[in-house]
Amino acid sequence: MIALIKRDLAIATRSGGAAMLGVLFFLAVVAVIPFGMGPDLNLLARIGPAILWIGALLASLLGLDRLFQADREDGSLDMLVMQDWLSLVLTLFVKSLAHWFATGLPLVLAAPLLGLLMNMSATSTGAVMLTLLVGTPAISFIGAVGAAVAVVLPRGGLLVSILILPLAIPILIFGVSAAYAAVTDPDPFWPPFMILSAIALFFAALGPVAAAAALKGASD
Amino acid sequence: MIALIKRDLAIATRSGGAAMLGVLFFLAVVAVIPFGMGPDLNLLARIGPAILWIGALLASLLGLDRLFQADREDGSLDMLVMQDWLSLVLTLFVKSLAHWFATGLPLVLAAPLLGLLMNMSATSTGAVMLTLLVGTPAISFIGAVGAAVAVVLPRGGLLVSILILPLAIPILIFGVSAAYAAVTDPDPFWPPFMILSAIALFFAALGPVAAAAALKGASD
Amino acid sequence: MSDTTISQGWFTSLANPTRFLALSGRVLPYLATAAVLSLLVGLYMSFAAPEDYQQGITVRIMFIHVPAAWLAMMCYSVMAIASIGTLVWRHPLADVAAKTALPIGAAFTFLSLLTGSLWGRPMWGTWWVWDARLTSVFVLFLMYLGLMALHKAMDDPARAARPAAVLTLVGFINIPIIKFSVEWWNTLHQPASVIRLDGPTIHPTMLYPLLVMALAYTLIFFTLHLMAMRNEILRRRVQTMRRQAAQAIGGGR
Amino acid sequence: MRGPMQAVATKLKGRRGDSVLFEDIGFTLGRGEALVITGPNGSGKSTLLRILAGLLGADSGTFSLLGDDGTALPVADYSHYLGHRNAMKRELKVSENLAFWQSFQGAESGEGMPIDEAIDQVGLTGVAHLPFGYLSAGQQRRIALARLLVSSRPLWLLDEPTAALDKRSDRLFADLVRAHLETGGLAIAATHQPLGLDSVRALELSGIHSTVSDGTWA
Amino acid sequence: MRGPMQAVATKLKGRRGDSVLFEDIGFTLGRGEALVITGPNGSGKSTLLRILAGLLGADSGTFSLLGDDGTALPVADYSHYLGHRNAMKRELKVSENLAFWQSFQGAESGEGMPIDEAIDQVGLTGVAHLPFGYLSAGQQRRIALARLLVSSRPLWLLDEPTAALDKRSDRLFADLVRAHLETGGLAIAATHQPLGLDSVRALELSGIHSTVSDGTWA
Amino acid sequence: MMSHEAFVFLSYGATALTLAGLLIGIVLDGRARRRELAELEAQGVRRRSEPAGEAN
Ligand code: HEM
Ligand SMILES: Nc1ncnc2c1ncn2[C@@H]1O[C@H](COP(=O)(O)OP(=O)(O)OP(=O)(O)O)[C@@H](O)[C@H]1O
Ligand SMILES: Nc1ncnc2c1ncn2[C@@H]1O[C@H](COP(=O)(O)OP(=O)(O)OP(=O)(O)O)[C@@H](O)[C@H]1O
Ligand SMILES: [Mg+2]
Ligand SMILES: [Mg+2]
Repeated sequence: MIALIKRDLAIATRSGGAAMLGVLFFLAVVAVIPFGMGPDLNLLARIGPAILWIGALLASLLGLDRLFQADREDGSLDMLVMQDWLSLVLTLFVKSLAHWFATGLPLVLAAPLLGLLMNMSATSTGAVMLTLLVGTPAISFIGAVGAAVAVVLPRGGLLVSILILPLAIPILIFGVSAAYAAVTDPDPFWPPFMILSAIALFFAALGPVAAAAALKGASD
Repeated sequence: MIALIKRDLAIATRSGGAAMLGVLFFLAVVAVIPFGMGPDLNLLARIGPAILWIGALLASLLGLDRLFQADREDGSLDMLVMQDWLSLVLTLFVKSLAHWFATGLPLVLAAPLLGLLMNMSATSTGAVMLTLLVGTPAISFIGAVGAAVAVVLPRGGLLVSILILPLAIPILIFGVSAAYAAVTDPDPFWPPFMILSAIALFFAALGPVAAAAALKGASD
Repeated sequence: MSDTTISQGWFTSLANPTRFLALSGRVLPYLATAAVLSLLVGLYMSFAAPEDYQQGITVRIMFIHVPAAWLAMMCYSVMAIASIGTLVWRHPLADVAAKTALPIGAAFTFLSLLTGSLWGRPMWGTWWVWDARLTSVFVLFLMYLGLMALHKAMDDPARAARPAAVLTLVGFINIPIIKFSVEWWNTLHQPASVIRLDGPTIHPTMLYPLLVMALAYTLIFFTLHLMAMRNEILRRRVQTMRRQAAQAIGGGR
Repeated sequence: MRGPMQAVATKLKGRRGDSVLFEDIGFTLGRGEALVITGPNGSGKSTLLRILAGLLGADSGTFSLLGDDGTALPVADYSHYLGHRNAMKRELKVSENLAFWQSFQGAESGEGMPIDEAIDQVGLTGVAHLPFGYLSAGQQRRIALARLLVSSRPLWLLDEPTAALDKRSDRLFADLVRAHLETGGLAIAATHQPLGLDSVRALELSGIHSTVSDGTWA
Repeated sequence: MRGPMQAVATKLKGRRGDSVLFEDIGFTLGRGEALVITGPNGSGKSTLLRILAGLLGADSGTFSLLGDDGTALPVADYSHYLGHRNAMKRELKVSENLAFWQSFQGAESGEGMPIDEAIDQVGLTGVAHLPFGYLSAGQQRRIALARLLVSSRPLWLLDEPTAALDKRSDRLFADLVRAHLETGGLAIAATHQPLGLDSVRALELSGIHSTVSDGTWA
Repeated sequence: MMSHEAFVFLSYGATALTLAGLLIGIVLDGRARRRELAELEAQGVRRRSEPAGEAN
């Protein structure tokens, strides 16, 4: 399994540039939103966490449709699907994790820089980082389901995103509200954060199983 | 060449009605935003144009890396590259156009509906439509260069994202600022819009030539 | 042993599309008649109902809005159950049921969105707000359309079945969200007054027409669904026959 | 090599869409035995192999591996499947590709060869550090064969293993299979060309796909 | 068939990376003549064909098509290249795939066959409306051969055309090539298996890629 | 500003239209399928699984 993580990461860094693309897209989002807001720094700081979260969510979609597509085209997917049920679930868990390492983690790491651009306070930035750290894996896990469903489609890209975005909404809601709660005083940080963590755990369990069910059915 | 457009569009529609997918994707992106930003209608109206543009950029990026990759994997690319220089440039122009038809155009057409959902004024929606109509082809054309470079580099697509997204960001920025200029009073609409159009024309000319050069140079 | 074989036999006999066609053909006329009758009664009752002292005549929108919203959710639940049938028992009709419910569910969801907006304009002064219930119904609409796109994308029904079923089940988490969104977040939309644990809190003069309309909508749904399922079975039959014809000539061997 | 005694298929029936490709396929393969599947294009050789590998469901019938003591062993863990495609990443080096499969598939049934030795065995000494995409068609296929060596599994399921191989490699392949059989392995291969193996069993798929069972859409 | 008289290669030298694969390759092919390239895996057959097709640059030397009047014709417009991969889209129907190539490649050199007839010729009558991805490996390859028929070009460059074909199709392929040669076409094919053609010229690539020209790293 | 009656009328009208559209679509689809089936049978293509003499 370590081998699988290593391979997927090697491919991601060697050919996809997925990490870079995600971060750049993230940057583009954050650079563009202020146009509508005008130069109102307070407002920017206020909506900063939301912007970062939306950017991260959209950026995670970028590599998602290729998660299994490449493996299918060269025949590796056969070997993965051949495994027994449990190993397959584990494999998919690991592949989602590798996807997160390649696309989600860089976003978390880039967050402080973007927080600076959005004029966010240190607490606020920290809170966003923490929520992203917990929330982006959840996106990768639930995204694996969409990728598995779309694996037999030649141009799954948009379809995967369409199928996944509605499911990712709870992650976004609690991620953003936890990030806000960290700075606005009366609201407590922990309840939404705990819910976010619960969702992440739930998706980490559900995603690989559902993806496995989809892949087992659809091989040709 | 008509045959090529027809084929590429057929492939795009076969995988789920590209136009419908584009609109659905946009709806999904727009539906996600209020969850992050909160349901404040004024705020939504203000970031509306930016959201629509980000959605368009994302939608283009999602399909772009596959523009030539699929042709390469099944061997069709050989036949395209075998042509003489001029036909190749024309072919690539047509392929970029087909990509735009399949992903860019539906977004332009869906913009009014989304404007309604985002509580945008009629002027604002119109301005966004106009800028998208000019700007999205530019993304497809410059994206083709990235896709071409990605396809020939056996192990280094990293360059591509770093190359293309920065080039796409000016499109985004001028598009968004023109859209805003149309509604906020002191700013004139035409200057940024003219720049956007100039960029689009430039990319339409440059993109296919550069992509052809990349493909001719390094087929394996 | 004998017990299981019998139930197995009964189960597979229902799975046989030919048997299903015959059976549904017999049931359909009654179902359709019942649907039309209850719709007529429901319409009469909803216009005979007194106007609300607060909302005036617009309260009549309720009689078509609320059943549409319920049906939107019920239809998805039907699909979810059918998906379990696909995944667990590999029942060949389950996939047909799930697939053909999609456009119908999408239509009801659309209606609940539309009538809601048309009600919201005079009541709240706006067509649309991004409140939790409205948005979650919007998301439901998106999921219907997304699943339709998925089916359209895979031309081979045999291969679309399982992935679509998985996705339907995963998307089911949205249904409780819709149902309870009004209680979890405070929103513009009113909380449940009919389907609640401590019994309905709505006045009988309005409750009865509502219930009859709900019944009518449900019957309409089943009528349409049954018809669509029959169509789908025929569509697959045609596809198969085409392919077989081609292979009989074409393979040559 | 520890592993199964027998591979037993009984009354296998396979279909694509609604046309039945083959019916009533049954065979028993013991240690050191090989089965070659032949038949015209489209007769269902690949389909049969994918069913054996568990990648497709059989319409009816079973395939199982039985251990020495008669217990059933999971096919997935005890067999290698080599399809039409090579299951290698163009971007990664040959050695990286093989190392991945070695550790991914190497769990249950004993040690495989070291990677360098496997590359030697397929006659490509020295390509370990090249990206897989740089190899010629036949070289790629040979590396795909090397995957079978780096982790040791008793049953080999091979779909046109010698496609794109030159004559010398054909012999080399025959040697590999022979060695595998001699250590008690089993092999099932679909092919159009003679594999150069003596004393193998043969299964001919006729390619008459006409019967359609009831209870389905047709 | 209108088209070139001759295909002339002079002193072709091909290399991959820094190793020279072949040197000093020269031949002249007239109407109705065929050349078969053989050699072990990795000897440079595919590379040579890609150079002839203009997909790779030759290190030195030239390849040209000469018309009846001695003028050079563009190779790209007068030749069909069939590589290891089939150049068909899995998701499109067979007929759509062929229709696309017919209109894309059909410009210069005369009429090709109607699509249905081409499908008949490769023995797959009736598959026109199936998605290409549904075909078996050999059927796919045969449809790829049908592409050569739907638009008529005098020079065929074939890279292992018979890979995955069953024996009956091998003969069928030989017939196709023979018919092509009889109407004045030219063919150059790389292969490991006998193609069943009589009276063809042969070019053997030795596969000793050791010579490295000076001035490079190796 | 529309009268409240207009809103009521619009919602009932839209509901009727949508449901009628759905019904018509399904009926037409069914007709087309039956026609295709009849065409195929006219061409002599028979379902091979069909037990002799069974009609449907
Ligand atoms: C587009 C806008 C709207 C949407 C998507 C929507 C959605 C829904 C849904 C899903 C239900 C079912 C809830 C349940 O069974 O628990 C419902 C019920 C209901 N809606 Fe709406 N609604 C909208 C607008 C409105 C407006 C504007 C009003 C009135 C001012 C309204 C009044 C009601 C009432 C009274 C119920 C019945 C609640 C009950 O008794 O359980 N809705 N709506
Ligand atoms: N894209 C590439 N980049 C670098 N080197 C390559 C590339 N493709 C092939 N080579 C090398 O060139 C040599 C010749 O390859 P080529 O594909 O021409 O062989 P071939 O004769 O067609 O072999 P086969 O019979 O296996 O198809 C091989 O040693 C291979 O490693
Ligand atoms: N993914 C698929 N979906 C539907 N039908 C398929 C699919 N793959 C193959 N078929 C059909 O099943 C039949 C058998 O295909 P299969 O690939 O098993 O043949 P094969 O014996 O391996 O042939 P070949 O020698 O050409 O490889 C063919 O008629 C083919 O059209
Ligand atoms: Mg095969
Ligand atoms: Mg070769």
